[in-house]
Amino acid sequence: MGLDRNQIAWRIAQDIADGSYVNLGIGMPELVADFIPEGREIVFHSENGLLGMGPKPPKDQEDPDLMNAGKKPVTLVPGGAYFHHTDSFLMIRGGHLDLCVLGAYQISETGDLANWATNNDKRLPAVGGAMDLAAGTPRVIAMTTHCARDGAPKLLGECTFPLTAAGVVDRVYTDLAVVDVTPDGFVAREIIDGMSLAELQDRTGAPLAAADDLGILKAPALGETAG
Amino acid sequence: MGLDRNQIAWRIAQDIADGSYVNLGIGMPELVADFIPEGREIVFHSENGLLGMGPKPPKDQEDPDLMNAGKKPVTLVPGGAYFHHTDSFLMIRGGHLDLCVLGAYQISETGDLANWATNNDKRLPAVGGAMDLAAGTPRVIAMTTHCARDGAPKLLGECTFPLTAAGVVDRVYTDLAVVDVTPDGFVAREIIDGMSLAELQDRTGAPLAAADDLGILKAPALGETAG
Amino acid sequence: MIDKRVTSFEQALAGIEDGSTILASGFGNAGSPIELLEALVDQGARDLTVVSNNAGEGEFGLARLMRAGRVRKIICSYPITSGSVVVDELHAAGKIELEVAPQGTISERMRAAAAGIGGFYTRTSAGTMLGEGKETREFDGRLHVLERPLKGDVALIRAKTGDRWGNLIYNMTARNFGPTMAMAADLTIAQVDETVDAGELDPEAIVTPGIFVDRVLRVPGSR
Amino acid sequence: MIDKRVTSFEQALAGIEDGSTILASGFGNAGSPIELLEALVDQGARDLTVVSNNAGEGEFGLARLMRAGRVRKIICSYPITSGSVVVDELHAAGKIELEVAPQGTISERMRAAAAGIGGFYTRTSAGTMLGEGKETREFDGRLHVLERPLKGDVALIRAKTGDRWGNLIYNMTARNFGPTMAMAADLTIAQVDETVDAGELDPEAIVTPGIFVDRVLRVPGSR
Repeated sequence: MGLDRNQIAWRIAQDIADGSYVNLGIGMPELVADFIPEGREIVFHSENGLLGMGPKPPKDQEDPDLMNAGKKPVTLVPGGAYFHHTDSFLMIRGGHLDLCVLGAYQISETGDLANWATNNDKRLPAVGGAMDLAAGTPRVIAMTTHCARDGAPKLLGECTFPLTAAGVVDRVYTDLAVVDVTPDGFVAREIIDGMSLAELQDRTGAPLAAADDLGILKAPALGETAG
Repeated sequence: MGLDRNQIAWRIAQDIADGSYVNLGIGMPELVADFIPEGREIVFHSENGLLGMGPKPPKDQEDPDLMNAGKKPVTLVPGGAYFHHTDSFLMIRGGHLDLCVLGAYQISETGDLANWATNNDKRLPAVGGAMDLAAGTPRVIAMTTHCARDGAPKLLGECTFPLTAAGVVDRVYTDLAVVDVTPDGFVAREIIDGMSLAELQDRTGAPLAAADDLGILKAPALGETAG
Repeated sequence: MIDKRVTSFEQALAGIEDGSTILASGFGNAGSPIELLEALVDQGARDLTVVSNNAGEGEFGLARLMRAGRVRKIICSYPITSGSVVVDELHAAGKIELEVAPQGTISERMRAAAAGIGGFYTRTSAGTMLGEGKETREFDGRLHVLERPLKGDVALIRAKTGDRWGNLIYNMTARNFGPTMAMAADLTIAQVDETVDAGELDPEAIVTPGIFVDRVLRVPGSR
Repeated sequence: MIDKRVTSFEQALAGIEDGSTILASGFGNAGSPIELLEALVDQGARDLTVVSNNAGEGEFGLARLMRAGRVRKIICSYPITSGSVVVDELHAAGKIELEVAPQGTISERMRAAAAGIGGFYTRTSAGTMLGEGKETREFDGRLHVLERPLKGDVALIRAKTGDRWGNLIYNMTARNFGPTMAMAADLTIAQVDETVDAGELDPEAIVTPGIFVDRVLRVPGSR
């Protein structure tokens, strides 16, 4: 009934202004690049030393020295530049990007983000550039399903998982809604067609207000294979 | 009776090992570059963003965009590189140069250096890169006349002029002597021919010991126009 | 579409406000945005704080801006050059405030602003007059002073070539403070010898990525 | 005469001592000095601390060095890659110490070591598990943690071309940690695809000036 991953990515892409400098986190957020509306020039940053990241190359043109943060082959668009890691993280930590889109395990009503560890990880701890992006970027967008697979809400009064950064998330795009994090807590800006605020509240772990201009969250049908 | 400026520069140059990375302060220290012994490859650093500084160019090949720290036209030797100011001072402050040669108003027996201001400057205060070089370089060489024009000693128990950095000078080359700054104070390593330790002590404002292998400070006759 | 190239001094300097902190590149005249600084006189902003390694020379560039009475304060490392007459006169007349700091500290403080560093400890100036009043701390047995970031509202810089995206390359030692200042200001304006389209600069050799640059103005014949 | 080019792994790795801290470049395999890391097994140094963004993959490069039992501790940001089996096994068996830190913090700490910075304040990790135990301080109303420099005894890096003076250029995103690590170690050893004489690299495009590099080894066919 909600949006699929590509549709969430599409919805996020509509809100990225022409000329923005954007970092897309590893995984689901990478899909956003595929849905930037025609005519907008967005400069994608990759933490491993790249501005102007383009789409993945044809198989026979892959180069192991040209990868994205997820270690997948990419391309460089005209106008792109290479730089070293400390300069790349200067861009991130110094607030030079306009926004980043990050996956999330949990988001608190004060904008805390938990997206790098749970309380019962079986794998080794691994933070990568997540804390740098979350703490440094002026506008932090969380992209996630509204609830975990077991139905537990991901938008909470307080995160129970280890934080990535405190008080940084500006907006959350989920399969069910677009929710702003405001000084007064969560405010729904869009909800999918057919779902009431009360129904969304049931799936949300903290009080949820409605924006004055509350709208309907919609996205076109998109092939699951896009991206 | 003592060495002239070129001779002091010559004497310093003899002690700079092949392959050294060296910064020469503005003014008298710049002369050192003219006397590097044949066969030694020394990489000169200029604070304004240059490694591999070469001699001044012919008049008709001067370029206002290729200057040294004293804002005089220079050249780049093969192997040289340009970089920005913060990287240039990273080299200085991070201790990457092997040594610097700085002019001095005063040097204390604990290695304090005063070379940027006096107590009655008529001109505006101006520090440039002196404090960075003095505080950051592993080996700091002071190049100066042994006494001021009025005969006041420049090697002192304590500096009376504002410090450039505390406890940094390793060795002083003057027109009269080569003096090490050691944990036990000043130790003369070489004195000009015909001058006794006692006579040098008379011209020095702090106790002066003699090195076990005290030698004679000498330099060939050099045209005053060299450099 | 991104196009950071502008075609007039008016466009280049639009929006610079009274009271701004201006980072001005250059080491002596090499890399100095002389024409932008002179156009700033016409633009009209007043009560400026200027960060620059030197404090102007002759009656042009930064010296002209100072002579016009627009500069309240200069932060620099070395205000004395051959012909630094304007700063001398204004300072003697009590008409300009002068803050002298070590060259590397000024550069590193701007880099800290660019990198989101709240403060850093350096040995430079520790135990000297220029370190007085600064918080100190020992690390590994050596005294350090705490320095805070130095951020610009505006950077005026000089480069060799700029492209549509604002990527810049420089010419020899005219590079100096340009790359750091470009990163350390909210609004970065570059004057360049030539402009090109995106993709014409070697991506391996770009010194200042366009993310740090807001406007690029070609100033013909400025060398 | 300066000639930093060496002709064997023995020369390249001579003098690396037990207990050293090794900075190893690379983001995944891109820019990783795989052959130098493997030759370090033969060189024999033990009880190493390795700083690397990842913690090895498969049974080659860093993973091989770890498998040989030479690595006491890894400082990294992201030990999980496809095929990071060696670190998994060793960690589960309690045979390796793992310190995970934010990627930008590791990079900035190495840069601080390179730049003579005694410590710096950053917002990254403030208020998180990875910031626990660190000294904190507010600047401009935001919580920062104090980070100390991270210096290497040795840096093993990968570049594209090195010249007689040790100047380096890199290839695309294989640049990553190389330039910072080169600056942050007492002894920097670069493996390159090709070596050239001094003066053959464009002085405007050199990424790592030779002052930061001690030895350059051509490793043919390593790409």
